[in-house]
Amino acid sequence: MATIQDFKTEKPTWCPGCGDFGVLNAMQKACVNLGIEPENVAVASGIGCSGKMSQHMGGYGLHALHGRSLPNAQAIKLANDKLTVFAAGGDGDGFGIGMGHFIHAMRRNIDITYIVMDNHIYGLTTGQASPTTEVGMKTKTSPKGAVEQPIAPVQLALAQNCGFIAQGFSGNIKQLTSLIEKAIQHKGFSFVNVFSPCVTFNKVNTYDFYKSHLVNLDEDESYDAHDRILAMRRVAEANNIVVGLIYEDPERASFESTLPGFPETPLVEEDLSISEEGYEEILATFR
Amino acid sequence: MATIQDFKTEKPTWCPGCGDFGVLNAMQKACVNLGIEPENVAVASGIGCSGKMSQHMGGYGLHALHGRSLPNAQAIKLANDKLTVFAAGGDGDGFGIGMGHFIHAMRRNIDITYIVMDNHIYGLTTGQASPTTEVGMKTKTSPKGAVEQPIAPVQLALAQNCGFIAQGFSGNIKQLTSLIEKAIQHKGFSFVNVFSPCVTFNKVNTYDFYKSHLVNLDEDESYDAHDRILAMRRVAEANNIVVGLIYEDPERASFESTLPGFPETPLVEEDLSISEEGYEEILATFR
Amino acid sequence: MHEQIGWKVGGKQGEGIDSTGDIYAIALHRMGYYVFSYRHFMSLIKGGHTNYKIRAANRIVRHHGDTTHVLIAFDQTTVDYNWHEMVDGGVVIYDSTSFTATKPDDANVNLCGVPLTEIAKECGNPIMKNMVAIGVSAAINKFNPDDFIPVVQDKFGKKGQAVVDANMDALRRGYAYFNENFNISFPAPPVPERAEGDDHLYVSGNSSVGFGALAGGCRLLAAYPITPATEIMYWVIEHLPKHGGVVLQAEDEIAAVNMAIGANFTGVRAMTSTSGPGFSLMMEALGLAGMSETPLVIVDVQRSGPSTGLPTKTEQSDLNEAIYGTHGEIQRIVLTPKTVEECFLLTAEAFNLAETYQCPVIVLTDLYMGMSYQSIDKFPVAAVEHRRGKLITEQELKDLGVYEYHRYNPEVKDGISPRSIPGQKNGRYVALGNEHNGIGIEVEDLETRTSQVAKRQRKLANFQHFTGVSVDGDSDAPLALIGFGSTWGVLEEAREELEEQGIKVKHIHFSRVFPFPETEFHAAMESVTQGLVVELNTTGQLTELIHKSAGYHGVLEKCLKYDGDPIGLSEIVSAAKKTFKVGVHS
Amino acid sequence: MHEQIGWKVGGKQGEGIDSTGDIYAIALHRMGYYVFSYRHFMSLIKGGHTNYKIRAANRIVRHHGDTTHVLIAFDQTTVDYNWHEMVDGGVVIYDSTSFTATKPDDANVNLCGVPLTEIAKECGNPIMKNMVAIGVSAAINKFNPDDFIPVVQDKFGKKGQAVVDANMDALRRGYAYFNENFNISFPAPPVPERAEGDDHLYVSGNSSVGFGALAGGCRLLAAYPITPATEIMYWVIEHLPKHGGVVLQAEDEIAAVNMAIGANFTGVRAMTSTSGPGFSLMMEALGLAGMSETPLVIVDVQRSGPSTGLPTKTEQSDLNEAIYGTHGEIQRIVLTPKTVEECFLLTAEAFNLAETYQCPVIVLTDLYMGMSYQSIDKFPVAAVEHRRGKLITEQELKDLGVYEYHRYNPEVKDGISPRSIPGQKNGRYVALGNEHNGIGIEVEDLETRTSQVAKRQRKLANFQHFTGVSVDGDSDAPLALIGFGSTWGVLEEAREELEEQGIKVKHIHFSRVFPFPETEFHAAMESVTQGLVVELNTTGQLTELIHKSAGYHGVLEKCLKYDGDPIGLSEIVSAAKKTFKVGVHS
Ligand SMILES: Cc1ncc(C[n+]2csc(CCOP(=O)(O)OP(=O)(O)O)c2C)c(N)n1
Ligand SMILES: Cc1ncc(C[n+]2csc(CCOP(=O)(O)OP(=O)(O)O)c2C)c(N)n1
Ligand code: SF4
Ligand code: SF4
Ligand SMILES: [Mg+2]
Ligand SMILES: [Mg+2]
Repeated sequence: MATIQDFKTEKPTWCPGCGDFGVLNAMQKACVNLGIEPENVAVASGIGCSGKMSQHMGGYGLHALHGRSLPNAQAIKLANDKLTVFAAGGDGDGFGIGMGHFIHAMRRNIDITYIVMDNHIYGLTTGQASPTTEVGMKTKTSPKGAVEQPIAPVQLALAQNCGFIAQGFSGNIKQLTSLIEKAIQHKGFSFVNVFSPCVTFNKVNTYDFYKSHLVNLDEDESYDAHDRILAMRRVAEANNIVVGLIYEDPERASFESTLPGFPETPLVEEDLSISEEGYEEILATFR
Repeated sequence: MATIQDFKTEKPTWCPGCGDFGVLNAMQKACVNLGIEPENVAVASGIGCSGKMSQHMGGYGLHALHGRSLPNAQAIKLANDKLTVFAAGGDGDGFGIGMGHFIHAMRRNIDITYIVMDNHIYGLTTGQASPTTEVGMKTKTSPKGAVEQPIAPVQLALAQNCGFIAQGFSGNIKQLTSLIEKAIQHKGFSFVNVFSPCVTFNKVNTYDFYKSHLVNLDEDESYDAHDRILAMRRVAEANNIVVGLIYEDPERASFESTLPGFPETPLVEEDLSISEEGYEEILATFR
Repeated sequence: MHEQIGWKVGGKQGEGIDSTGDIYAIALHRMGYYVFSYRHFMSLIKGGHTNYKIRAANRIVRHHGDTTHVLIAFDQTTVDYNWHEMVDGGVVIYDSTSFTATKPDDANVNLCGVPLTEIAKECGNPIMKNMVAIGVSAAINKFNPDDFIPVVQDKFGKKGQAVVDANMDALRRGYAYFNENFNISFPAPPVPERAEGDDHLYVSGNSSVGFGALAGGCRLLAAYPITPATEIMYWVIEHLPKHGGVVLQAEDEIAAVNMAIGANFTGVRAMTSTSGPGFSLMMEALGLAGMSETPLVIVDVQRSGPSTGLPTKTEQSDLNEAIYGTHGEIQRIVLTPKTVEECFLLTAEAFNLAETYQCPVIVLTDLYMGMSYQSIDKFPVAAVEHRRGKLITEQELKDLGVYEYHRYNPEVKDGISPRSIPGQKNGRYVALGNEHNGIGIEVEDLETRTSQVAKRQRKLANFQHFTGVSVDGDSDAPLALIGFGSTWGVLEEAREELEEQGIKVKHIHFSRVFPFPETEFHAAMESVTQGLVVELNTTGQLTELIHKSAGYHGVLEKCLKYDGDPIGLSEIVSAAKKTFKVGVHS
Repeated sequence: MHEQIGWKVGGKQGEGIDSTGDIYAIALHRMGYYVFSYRHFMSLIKGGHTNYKIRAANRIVRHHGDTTHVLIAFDQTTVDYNWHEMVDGGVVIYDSTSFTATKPDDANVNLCGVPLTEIAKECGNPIMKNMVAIGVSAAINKFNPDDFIPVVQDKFGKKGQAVVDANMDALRRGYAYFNENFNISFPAPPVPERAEGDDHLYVSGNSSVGFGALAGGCRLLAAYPITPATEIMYWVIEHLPKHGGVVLQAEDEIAAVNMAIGANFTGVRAMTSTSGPGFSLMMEALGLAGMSETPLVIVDVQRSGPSTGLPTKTEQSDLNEAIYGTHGEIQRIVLTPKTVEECFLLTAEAFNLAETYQCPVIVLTDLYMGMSYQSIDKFPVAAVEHRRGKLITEQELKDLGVYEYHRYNPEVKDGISPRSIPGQKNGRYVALGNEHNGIGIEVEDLETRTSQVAKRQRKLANFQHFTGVSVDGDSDAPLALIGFGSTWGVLEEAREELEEQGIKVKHIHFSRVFPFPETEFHAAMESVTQGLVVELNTTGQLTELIHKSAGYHGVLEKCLKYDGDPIGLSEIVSAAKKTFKVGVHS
């Protein structure tokens, strides 16, 4: 059985106090708790501070292009469905340049887990407005305050009927670990948005901010995470500042389970050759 | 005052019976009804049968790239806010390759009208599955039936708090015209999704199909188009097959009205030169 | 008796022109002829002129031919548009039920009205005018109507025997009508003998690419529809799942290529297929594959550009982007198959090259190659190999121990370090687009940077592969026709014709343009004092590539075509005669 | 006394290295020196070695210099990393409060421990160790501490006079401490005289590009953040709105470039700025601008590639993509400004070219040019023109009447047909990426296609513009240093040094690479028997472009650098001496 140590690699280069440490920690713990071996984990990540996740999380990494971790991750899973596959990245990466892939990954519903480190800022490029930057916040590209309404990732996920939606906070690693565990276990696309403070460039959405504003749905016994419209209302009312399991549809069938002819054997284990009969069958179609 | 004739150009090359004729007609009528002159209209469109809208609708046209009409249209409006600006395209164009721009145009909220001719198929490329193709429908790229859940454009628009959301049907030009008029009048980004049957490649979502399934919200007195979550519930319950004004937030401020320093004069009328003092002020920053 | 016949049907899009052509072409193919067919169509669904040209011969042909003996015209536009290519004494059949054709000029061409629609109506459905036309054609080409039964059966069988019978009836009536009313014929040549061991297959470049991918071990295709590449998707969707593969229709081309990268990273041979606009969208990912040394195969079925251009027309104008596209510098291989057999073989081979050199491989075909169907003797299936390149084994990893495997070991002599595959214990690394150290961690020091650049550059430094330059004709010839990709067939015919006219010319053809086959090309050019580079683009991209890589300024002339139509034999021959300024025996 | 001083501060990222450098650099600039500064930094936010080099001289300098007289080291890494560039007798100041520096080798360099942090603490805050270091530096360079008051005031003024005073106190204490404890100095040269009418400005390539855009009439910038181009956005966000302009932060680079196209279509001069990865994403839109003949300006601030590469390092490796990127073939212009003054002027001029030729114009700079700050005498503001190219007037449209205006009239002799602007009556047309007729309707016939291709090709057929090739040095020289873009300054110094050593060499430099300035280049090369092309990339992209466009195979050697650092004077000089194999006077 793997331990946390097995999921550790080089020392992360994040700023001390960066929320991404917590996310890394929770991902590692979730894998350990579920008995997953590091060689069976693959992380595809985009570009950003958060994008360095694939370097810092043990397991195979594909540190890909800005905004494109989801296409990579989906194909990794199809190529070898024995792997536990994460896509990981930032709010700019996932909700800016990568928005189209996000919505389409939800409809396609391949069994991967998408973790967004949502710090409401472009960290790695040193502090520009991101798609989730709040109206009025001053950043290097909005020196007089941002004017565009922020992206509402959880509401979009609900609208597109994503089968598993959770939101976590780097400051609560225990809850985050459990959410990621559930996400991994969900059979289909799972989305975990994490409030992961950027201590260097975002002086508004800080640990303290979240500690004093977050509503924890996991602690609300009356909350039913299986009613999509109810979830929408609740999230909207809390102005998105909620954590917990927001929505789950355990019945929603994954792409792999519905695609006609999806192979039993992982693609990576298929024989590359075609049998004589296989060739003959194909050639017949050309005659 | 311009007449319908002034908005007519070459004979459209769409198949006889194509729903896009109805959309063109409604756009022309809406402009005429609102007293808009053709030279003050600009249509940016993507690639697809629907993308030919910029060629067929009188007024200036930018027949742009597949999926990119929204970036074009938003900039056209900023460049000259005296123009009435449409973005137009298909479901593949807008909800496939163009999805990211769609979500971001809603958050940015520039005062343009986006019209999608949603035929649930790729028409121009002769019948592949589109992002709104229904599960189970057979197309050239889903010969055994589509497996991916369709995009829910109206629900996504509601989730992202788009300020004006309507859905129309090519088979009801009167209603569609009125929806487009309202969309043009809305100060901010307006979205009109139109069920526009492809008579050649989609034998499921036909005129008859819509005639027998559509729920008309405009005829429902009890419906309140100002409650976002209610709208979400209603649309979801009807499995998206509704027409009418779905949601409007007349208070939502447009990008132009909130961007600090947005000029009074249209950009296109600005002087290209900088005054002596202007130069001096800039040079001072370099000393 | 003719060695070959040129047949064409034309009309409005949506009028059934394609299926008429298909039936005639497949019937002739099944009779045993070598058929080559080319569809002319437009980027709209209904209306607009379309035509379907068939050339049938008693030897293999790799071009649809410049001339037409029989033209079936469903409207006057078809007559006007195609008149110029009618042979002397050729015959135009027009549907006299719907219009009366007029001659555009006084060329010696027979204009024969046949009430195609009326006859079809008599058989029960005006839609069968196409079958009547086929019957008329069969009469002119002196075929036996019964020879069409199998094709008609195949085509309409699933609609019931009555439909089959009605269609055959229409065909026979057309046949009879023509024989009764006219006395013109262009008898087809005798059916050629089939050589021992030869098959007889009717294939397109797109289906050959699909088949090549499958045979080459591709098990995942991610693609976004685009003319003229979508047919590759169709072929693969039909066949790949039977062999354990998966096809993904991506939300856009950026997703498609990144999916292909993801699967290749995971050890599965994967590709994407597209055309120009989609290819341009893949430029960033191309760089990722290059930098992360991840195998990747991209097929670009070129169409007429730039931008949306002429989406249903052919061109060879993405060569520059294939060679130079993406910011910064990566290792890549660009193949340009010159026949449908090479479409098959080089696509299969692309996966070997991609895995051997751990870099992207681009296969450039074009609309003409991709969408034209032609009869061939066989696919080179026996030549397909699976060479997976350097893959580290479980045992090697075990021996190394934890954290000791260096995926990007810059010291490997040939620049190619063994890959591990996710799931392998101790094989952990990060594939990435940042500059990196041996295990794939971003580092920025000068030594790592220069050693990794040098490592990657070594990979293709002495590249050798059977693709490259082919030389046909007299090896001492002082004159050369030079081309790449799909023009091989027509250039071969041009060479033969020029030789027949006494002009000593060889034909140098690239089936790989990058790495530029420098040595072979110099060797091929040794005897050459003048070369004519024939390319379907406006700037002479191959010519410029040759100038850059090998010189020959002042030696090369260009014959460029970029109107969207495939180049004709006579265009090449006349350009050659003008360029080569040699005394012509006549 | 020295003609110039090299000063550097280094430490961990996030430690205030940048602000230390900024204060020293701006102070020296304000004193009247010509300053050039270069920041070495990494693609992570905290930790990692960073340093800030300042060269200050009594004449204009366009390079940060190879050598350092004074190094302020906040850690041992800084000592190790920068040791090799210390001059003989140079001085390394290290923070003895936090570590004891050791010499990497026995070079004659003074290692002086100063308790920077401790002194800072005495002033009230350890963070002021940077100000102490500046004081020490001022002592070594023999400046008057009072000369720093204005800069310190500027920097800390808004935090209150107490903070200003504390910082000046720290500076003075550092100054005093050094003078009391050490007796080493590198006095700065006398401040140069300022010529009549000269200003004294401290600018970067990025701010110059932003300023050039504004001056050139750009009124809309759409961009997506990316190092090293984001500073252009910052500059423009600060200044454009004051002049009636708008800045859009796009959701990605594809949106950004398509926004720029939309605005240009509407008659507003608009651009986008990016770096390699973003530039690759713009390839499809580049083709749209070309095909629809819509003006477009793209600034690509190159960084070290391929893929994500080394995002904070410099390179000149996007030349190929700028020239060849996008599928199919379009007309385009590629400018490569060689100085910050040209960054200003050529960006402004790019809009004139884009509108005059109705095509995309790409301005290629790089991280080194873009992010380095330097003192210059003035911007060529008087040289800025606004030439809008052919725009049809309301009156002309009125005279034409409805539906008579042909935006894409293929008959125009120079290939450039007048544009109308949305809002103009009777000016209706469709701008599009499909092949089209005169009014912008998709058509596919051969005549339209060929006439429109020919129209577009005529536009740049006889392109003439003041950008092109510059020649410095002896016009008869048989040897040439050849480069493009940002390397002009260091190549000029190299030429001077080689000349001093008695080597007759000229310096040929491209400020435009496409259309290739063929005639001028041939003229420049007339006397040349051997050329050394100096480029910051791995394959020699400029060399290959020259081979393709002008020949000179066998005449050109390459000096390539691609480790991410800017090229040094000595690297060029030694490569030149090796290549030119001439007897050197020594
Ligand atoms: C195509 C492309 N555009 C832009 C960039 C520059 N870039 C790198 S990271 C980044 C944004 C990072 O923000 P986010 O995704 O929120 O991640 P964070 O650093 O905040 O974790 C950008 C714009 C890039 N690498 N590639
Ligand atoms: C980048 C790019 N990819 C693919 C295409 C090919 N293409 C043209 S139209 C189209 C889809 C059209 O579908 P839709 O947007 O629904 O429009 P419709 O024809 O149904 O109106 C595609 C895939 C293209 N032109 N550009
Ligand atoms: S800049 Fe922000 S997001 Fe990036 S590592 Fe530092 S704290 Fe984290
Ligand atoms: S193919 Fe469909 S969408 Fe296209 S024109 Fe015909 S009916 Fe309309
Ligand atoms: Mg972020
Ligand atoms: Mg559609």
